[in-house]
Amino acid sequence: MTTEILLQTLASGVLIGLIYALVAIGLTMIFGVMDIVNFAHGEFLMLGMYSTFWLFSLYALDPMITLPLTVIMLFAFGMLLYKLVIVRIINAPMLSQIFTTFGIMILLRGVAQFLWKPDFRSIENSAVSGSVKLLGLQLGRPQLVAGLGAIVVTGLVYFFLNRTRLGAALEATASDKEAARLMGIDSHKMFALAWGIGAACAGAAGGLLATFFPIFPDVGASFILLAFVVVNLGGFGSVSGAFWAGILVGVIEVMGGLLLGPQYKTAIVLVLFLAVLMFRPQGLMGKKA
Amino acid sequence: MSLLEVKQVSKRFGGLTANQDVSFSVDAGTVVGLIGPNGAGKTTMFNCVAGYYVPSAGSIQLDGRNIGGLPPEACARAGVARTFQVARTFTSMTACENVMAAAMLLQHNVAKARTAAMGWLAFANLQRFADKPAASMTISEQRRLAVARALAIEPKILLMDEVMAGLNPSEVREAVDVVLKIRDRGIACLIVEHVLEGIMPIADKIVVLDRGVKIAEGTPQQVSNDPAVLTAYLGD
Amino acid sequence: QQEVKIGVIYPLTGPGAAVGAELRSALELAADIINNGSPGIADLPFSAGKGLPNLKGAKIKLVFSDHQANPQTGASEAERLITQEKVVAIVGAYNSAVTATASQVAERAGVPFLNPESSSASLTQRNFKWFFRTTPHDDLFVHNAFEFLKELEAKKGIKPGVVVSLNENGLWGTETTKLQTKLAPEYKLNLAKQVMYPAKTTQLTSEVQTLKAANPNLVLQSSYTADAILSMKTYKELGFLPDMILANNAGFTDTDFVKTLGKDAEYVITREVWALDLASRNPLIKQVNDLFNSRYKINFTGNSSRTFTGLMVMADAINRAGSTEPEAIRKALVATDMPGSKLIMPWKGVKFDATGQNVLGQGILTQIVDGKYNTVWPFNLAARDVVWPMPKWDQRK
Amino acid sequence: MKNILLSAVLAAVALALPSVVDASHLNTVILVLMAAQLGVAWNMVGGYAGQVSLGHAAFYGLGAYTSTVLLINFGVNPWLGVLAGGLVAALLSLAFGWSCFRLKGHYFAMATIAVAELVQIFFTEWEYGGAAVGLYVPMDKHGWLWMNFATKLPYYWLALGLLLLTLAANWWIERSYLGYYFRAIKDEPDAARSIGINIARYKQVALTVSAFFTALGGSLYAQKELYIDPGSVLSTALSIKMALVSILGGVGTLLGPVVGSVILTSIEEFSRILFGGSGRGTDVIIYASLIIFVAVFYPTGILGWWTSFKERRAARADASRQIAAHAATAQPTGKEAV
Amino acid sequence: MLEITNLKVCYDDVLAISDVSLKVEPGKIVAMVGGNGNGKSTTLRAVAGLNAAAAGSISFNGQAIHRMPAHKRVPLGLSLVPEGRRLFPGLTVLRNLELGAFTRLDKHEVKSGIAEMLDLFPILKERASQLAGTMSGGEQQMLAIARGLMARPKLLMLDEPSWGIAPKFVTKVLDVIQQVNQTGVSILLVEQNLQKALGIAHYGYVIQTGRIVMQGTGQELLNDERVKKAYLGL
Ligand SMILES: Nc1ncnc2c1ncn2[C@@H]1O[C@H](COP(=O)(O)OP(=O)(O)OP(=O)(O)O)[C@@H](O)[C@H]1O
Ligand SMILES: Nc1ncnc2c1ncn2[C@@H]1O[C@H](COP(=O)(O)OP(=O)(O)OP(=O)(O)O)[C@@H](O)[C@H]1O
Ligand SMILES: CC(C)C[C@H](N)C(=O)O
Ligand SMILES: [Mg+2]
Ligand SMILES: [Mg+2]
Repeated sequence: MTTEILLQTLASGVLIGLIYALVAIGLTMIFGVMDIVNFAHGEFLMLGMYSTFWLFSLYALDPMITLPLTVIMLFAFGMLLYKLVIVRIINAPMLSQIFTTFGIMILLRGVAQFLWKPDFRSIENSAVSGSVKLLGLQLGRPQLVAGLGAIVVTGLVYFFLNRTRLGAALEATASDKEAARLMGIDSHKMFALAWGIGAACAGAAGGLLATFFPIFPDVGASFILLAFVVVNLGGFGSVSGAFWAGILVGVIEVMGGLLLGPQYKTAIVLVLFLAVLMFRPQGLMGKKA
Repeated sequence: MSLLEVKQVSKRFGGLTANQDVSFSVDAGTVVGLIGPNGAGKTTMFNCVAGYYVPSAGSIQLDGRNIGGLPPEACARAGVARTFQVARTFTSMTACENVMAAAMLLQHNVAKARTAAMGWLAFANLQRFADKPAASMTISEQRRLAVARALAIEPKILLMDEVMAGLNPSEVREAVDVVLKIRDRGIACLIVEHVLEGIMPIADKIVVLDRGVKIAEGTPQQVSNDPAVLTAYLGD
Repeated sequence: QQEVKIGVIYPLTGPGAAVGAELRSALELAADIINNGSPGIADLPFSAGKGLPNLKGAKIKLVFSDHQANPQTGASEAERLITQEKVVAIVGAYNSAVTATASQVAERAGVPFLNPESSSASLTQRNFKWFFRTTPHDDLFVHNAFEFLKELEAKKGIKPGVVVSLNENGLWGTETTKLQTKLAPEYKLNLAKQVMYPAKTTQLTSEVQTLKAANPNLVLQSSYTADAILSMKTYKELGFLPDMILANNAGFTDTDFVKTLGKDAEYVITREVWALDLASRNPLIKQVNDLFNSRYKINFTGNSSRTFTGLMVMADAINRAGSTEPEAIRKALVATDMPGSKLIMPWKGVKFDATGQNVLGQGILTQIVDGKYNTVWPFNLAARDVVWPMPKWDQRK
Repeated sequence: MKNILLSAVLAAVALALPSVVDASHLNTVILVLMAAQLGVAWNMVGGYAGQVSLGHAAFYGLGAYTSTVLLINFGVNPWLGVLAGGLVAALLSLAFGWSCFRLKGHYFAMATIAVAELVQIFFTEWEYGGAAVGLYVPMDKHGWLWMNFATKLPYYWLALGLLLLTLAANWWIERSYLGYYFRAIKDEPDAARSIGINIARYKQVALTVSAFFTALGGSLYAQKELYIDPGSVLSTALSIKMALVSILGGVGTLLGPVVGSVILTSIEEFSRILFGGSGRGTDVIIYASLIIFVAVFYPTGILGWWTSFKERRAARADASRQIAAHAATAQPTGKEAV
Repeated sequence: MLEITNLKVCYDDVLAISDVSLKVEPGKIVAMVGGNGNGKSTTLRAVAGLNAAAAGSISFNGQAIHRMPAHKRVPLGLSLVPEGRRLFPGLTVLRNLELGAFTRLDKHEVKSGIAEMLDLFPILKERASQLAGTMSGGEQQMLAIARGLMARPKLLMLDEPSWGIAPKFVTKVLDVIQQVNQTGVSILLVEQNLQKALGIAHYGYVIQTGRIVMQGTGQELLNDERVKKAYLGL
């Protein structure tokens, strides 16, 4: 095995890891603020992909142009979902919360199939197709752009949470919604915001992913397990944790697949994940319970 | 030898030392108060004795047996019972079942546990709630239930953290009576408390902590006249 | 007028739904032809549109059911179709795992089960009395592929060189891998590396790097749709291109494969059981496909054409039985001897052996050129010559 | 009295059922019973002890695989195989508990998914167990001795018997000290430790018993459907279904999973039967909408809702009585300025 | 300034307070006392908007507020230091204080407000960057009061501020309350330390099983025989 292949694989691992990170950030965000695990997160991703696809195929708008649009649409969708459904389960037991989002997951898949048929779609020849040589490595341009996008979005979310007033309010709501209301913070607005941002992150990931991944109603299923692992590994609710864990998982998956055999790549990630939790039950960067 | 011997116990959280070389003892069947300003390390000490923290240094012995560093359930089996600041009731159970769960430490037989539990409910004057869901009891009733539950493991010593906070003076008096009744059954009590009216009149001994260090120990009389205690805690 | 109910069990929702939709269309077309005829396609059985003549023109009625790619659901649906819908026979179920459980219910109930498109070899190794399969299975397909390579060398002097395989790690990919391992030495192939991967994967980087490291001339590949598309994109991204990709149907023959990848799908060779360009030898193929296309705006695929054929064979057997008695239908199926000229498949015909396997079936190989599947093997059926090696990524127009 | 009457009615229905429904409906009933049994088994650890496992398919699959591998490769009688499956699953539950029980809440739930996923990967690769190709249970040996039948009726009795056995075990646990310990651990783990409950040990007990019974369900599946592969007996969807059944009916109640199974299985079967053939995913949409509806509006499940409905009615009456009493005795009374 | 009339509040279906009427005049300290579980906290929570009023009305500076959501009452000048502190345990002391000023529009003055608080409670200064959740009970109580003051309220409601506080600090806390009051902030105080609370209160109410049963100036109530007997155990 040559160094070149190792480096090349490492680079690919980092790039796919960034996408995992982006999907996971939305998930961890919703969890952090509301303590709800969103099983439908992969479907948000799917919606982001379809939105990009339809804008591309109906209006010939390039995915790079429509990315902000997709992000806004998913943001609105997340808020709407909160207002229609999630708002009713804020105080429900964890189990019924899990099953509400689980139901939403199945529902969105069904609706996607109903509206758009189960066909596999994809976007060809977008502005970012092709690949580039960088430092002697061959990297897919869509992947590269997606990776950069993931870094930018993560940075924005991180900045928002840690440097803005609204971010502080979001964190306050996350830790005690009643106390937050006593500070004059509208907790429903904050929750809706969390769902909005969470969905928007998934939407961004979907928009970026659509340039190089097939689009179909069940596509979320491929990503959700890894997203869960990433969120868990990073620590539920930790945005920076999800970011680093995403990259870690991407790299481990790809390198592990290369060195130990691709059929075991998921197993390697899962074993690593369980091993980390043995020593840090709260995840790599999670706060102690 | 004393029932509970705390020797040179220290507990550090990262750089912060919450307890520093604290030693004291509790004799069987006595009431000992643990007081001190906020952040003095009382709750920390309490948690070390009850097994919720592992002391960074020092030893804790109950009846000559080392219990320092044992997990909470092992401490409970050794004879240390405790209450929590928030009542931590088993909300899916009735009052009686709450106490039965504790009584089962001594025998797994459900019928026998029920008999024992009814006894402790009567002791805490809660018989009428026996078959009511514990969640429906008021906060102060739940606190009393927690005492009954703690006693049901028939401990040698009962640890209570601020059980009298938020009680008005006449309620404090009732609580004091309960403590005395417990002591009269031969169970020692170690009480962390800021409500001095609740602890001073009944304590056989008071231990005062300040910034993690023991600054005084003695009868309530001695302690309340100790100048160090006055400046650090009681105020003038 | 009498109605003959046939149960059809397919993945109409869930992971297999995309294929399920195509199969459903093929079944509807077949039923419509049987019941209402197909003027102008005289050679097709039932083209007169009089229903089943031996049953006084009884029409067939399809009872659709959805197994969601879940074996237990497949079994329940079979049970329901038999006892409640009182179907006289069952056709299904695409996914081999579901075919396994659903046919088991039919076997116990004594109802004929015809399987047009599941490829797991094990299905006909169960000594079932009521199970019939019209399609060739993986064993034959792997033989076909290796036979092709052998002939290629013999006739055109093209040596396969270093061979690697990339197969999904489910039932199908695993069986295929095993067969390839077993047969490669017999065909004196240098099978340097066998890579398996989970079909639901999000990336194939490590797989492709592993292949690349072996520096192969030929990749044997078995993938479903999403992963087939993903693999092609990854090949291109990482600049990997062997001289030949010899794929194993499924994802590579899905309508969406060419639609999605466009020129990046070019020159892939895939095993098939059907191709439009075979029409020159068998006019039925084009005629029926035109009918299909005018109705559903898609062409047949290997899957939908096989399903179409399956229902035709079943209808033929019921007709010959002249009865809806299960045993009579079973006997008719056993006695089936349909000539290739009555099929839309490039097969010699349909005739079942003792295990219920059609022995006259055959696979072909097609190569994608100009967005179409062109038959390249068997050489006597070939519509084009094999393009070898594949042009490099950057040398395509 | 009411209970005896109810039991008598249920027993009569159970006995009469096979003679009034056809094989397909009987099959649906069997599915209901099997799902109920899994729900009851899951409920022991997920409901009573409050440890939300989303990885129970691992035990189910282990049960199915153990009995089948033993039967195929060693000709071991399925009755023994079923038992062996239960024991193997119980063994696995030790590793499962060891790796997951130090985690809490969502961390625990996610880790259980990971463990089950690993088990699935293992069976996908395990040559001896048929790998991804799966295993066929031979049909040649029939009858009660080989737990293999051409008709549905015996499976009905098997499923019913297994459900009753599991219910009985659950009933016994609920009433013994274990039931008290499980609920204490679920309600307030710290308080449970303070009264001497070794929560790690009792969580493990709950899991092991639950794993054992789940595995029995898995073996029954293998004997009924006669074909198993990793996708059908080890999938996460299956784990989720076990939990879902309990939640719909009411977690931590004896009969909740049974109620849940009746509801869920009916929704599942009927929405698919009525709309599945259309191929547009309508059945899935209906199924999902109903899950969301129940989860949102009956968060404690149907049984939970029913009991709390009755309790609240009683409490309301109680409270008004108390307030009236208070008002009468309160001293000093009336608003008066001093 | 605050006027509650015939207020009734339920938790689910259970009645918690049945009939509470009280008034807080501008610039005054008003104490509410009563035994455990009699509805003191519920009353304060209803004023803050955490519990809905089932009947009756609450008006603040002449404006009816009982239908307004909690977060909209804060900018009007209502601030509650809740029972059990309810800090944001995962955030630092400083961030907790900043959040206290969430609705304030005079952003630049918030900084000096924080400095003021740190002077008022020196213990908080020492621990400005510690996570609130790891502080001792008493330290947390100080922070809760300081956070409540950060909103610059016109009416500050305190629910058992001396809960868990060392005797020396109880006096200090009550001093702070009086100081705050002297700056013109009205106070509604719920406290079990009857003598001290009624000692500093201008006016007081006694609540029992969800209704106001007595009222008067702090001294009047302290001297009342029934109060002495029922609550002071004298
Ligand atoms: N888990 C922890 N991590 C870091 N510091 C801690 C932790 N627990 C307690 N401390 C610190 O240790 C010191 C002692 O705390 P402790 O809770 O024992 O005080 P206390 O005497 O019980 O005070 P109070 O009377 O206010 O309850 C405090 O300064 C507190 O901030
Ligand atoms: N969250 C709740 N759910 C149901 N009932 C409640 C809740 N909180 C309080 N109650 C009930 O409302 C009544 C009044 O409670 P409240 O907390 O207002 O009393 P309090 O006077 O503040 O008592 P304390 O001195 O214990 O703080 C009590 O009977 C209590 O049991
Ligand atoms: C088209 C195929 C390769 C899939 C096959 N029908 C199976 O699942 O067995
Ligand atoms: Mg403390
Ligand atoms: Mg209160």
